[in-house]
Amino acid sequence: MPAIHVQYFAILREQRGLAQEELVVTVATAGELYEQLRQRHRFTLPLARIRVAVNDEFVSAETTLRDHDRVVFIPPVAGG
Amino acid sequence: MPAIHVQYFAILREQRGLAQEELVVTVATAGELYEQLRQRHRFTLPLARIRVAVNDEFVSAETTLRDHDRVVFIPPVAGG
Amino acid sequence: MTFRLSPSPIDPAALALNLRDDAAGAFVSFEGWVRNRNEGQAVQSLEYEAYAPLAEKEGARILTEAREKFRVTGLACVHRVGHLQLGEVAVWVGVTAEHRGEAFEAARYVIDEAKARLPIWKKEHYAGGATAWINCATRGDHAGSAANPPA
Amino acid sequence: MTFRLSPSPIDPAALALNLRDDAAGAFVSFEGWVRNRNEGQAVQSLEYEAYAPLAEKEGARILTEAREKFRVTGLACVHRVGHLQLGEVAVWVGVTAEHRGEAFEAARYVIDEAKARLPIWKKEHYAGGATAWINCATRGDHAGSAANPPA
Repeated sequence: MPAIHVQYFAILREQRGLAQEELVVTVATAGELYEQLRQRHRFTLPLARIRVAVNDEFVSAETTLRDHDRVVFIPPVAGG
Repeated sequence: MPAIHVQYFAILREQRGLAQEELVVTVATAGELYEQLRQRHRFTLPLARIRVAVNDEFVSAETTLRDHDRVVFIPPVAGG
Repeated sequence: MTFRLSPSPIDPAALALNLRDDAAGAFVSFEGWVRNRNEGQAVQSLEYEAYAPLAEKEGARILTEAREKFRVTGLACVHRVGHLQLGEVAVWVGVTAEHRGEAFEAARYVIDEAKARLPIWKKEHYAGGATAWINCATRGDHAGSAANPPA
Repeated sequence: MTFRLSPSPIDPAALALNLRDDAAGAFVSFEGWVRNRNEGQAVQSLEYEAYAPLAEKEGARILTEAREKFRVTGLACVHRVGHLQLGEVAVWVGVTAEHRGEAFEAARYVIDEAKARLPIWKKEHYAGGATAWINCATRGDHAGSAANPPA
């Protein structure tokens, strides 16, 4: 089972209560991991409103996670 | 016959060789005055490319000139 | 042609100076300012948080796209991060071009794409002490309020 | 909301400061710069001459029209007159608005109308010593050249 690094920003950081953590993944895809974390930590945003980045690039939620991946779940942005 | 003040700018000032003059008008309209001055001073711009201002407002070339009018013939502009 | 994040105040005059170019006849700049109201609420200050490595990559991509789409001579964008007070510059875009049409269009393209795509988030602080992450409101959630953040 | 002619160098930073407004979220500015080429000729400097009383009236009318057409919070325009060197700012337009779309459109409107309507003329000085009043060329006339001005 892959061990990954997750970094949280903005509303997810506040709802998780920390900025990053190491996790051993028991699901296959980034989207499945978000759903698991959302239920565990009561994230308010549904997966449909989240974008995913792995190793500092945007990827689809169907991306399979691999050992040492750095994963970021991106809430709706509001720059500018 | 009305006595008027004419002010020249840019290419007309250079072609006339002075910036302003007092004239006693022997024609009726501003456009007719321009044609007269154009022939007298060999202005290169035809009336069709000139706009006319009287007393610091745009007017049509058909405007009748009156005593003490301040007349400006406006070559094609190039601000900005 | 640069994109960067800035933790310190943005200086538009200095940034414009970097774009000076005798071949350019037109310069268009956009500044996003922190304003005192948003959707009817009195804003006191705000915070920008960025996922920096990806924001910098995506910002550079936006500038490259603008350069491909429009005939410009130079362009740059700086986005502020951290805690900002009213009136501060949150984002700056500058574009030079031979002619003004391309400069206007490129500047508009850069700010539109930056707002839509950069992984940057904004938290507004309101007069009463409440806060909200903009665009992150959900059903049953009071305007995205994080007045009672979980532990 | 002001239009004016300036015989001295334009200071965009100072002009932008005058438009500061905590209700505005967007600021768009346009600067016209003296560039080193025009239609294939090497430009060394240029002169702007204005029919000041009418230029000021017409400039104020353009700003009033922009305010009526677009939802802006502030706007201003300054046009330089006199002899300008390469890189100098010939014209500056600044617009603030709550939202960026209106600020971009109003700035574009003001500069387009200013260029088309203000009674201001531009004489370019070229590398070889020749000069030309821009837009004033006529048939049989070498690009409007006034290299041999009549007495």
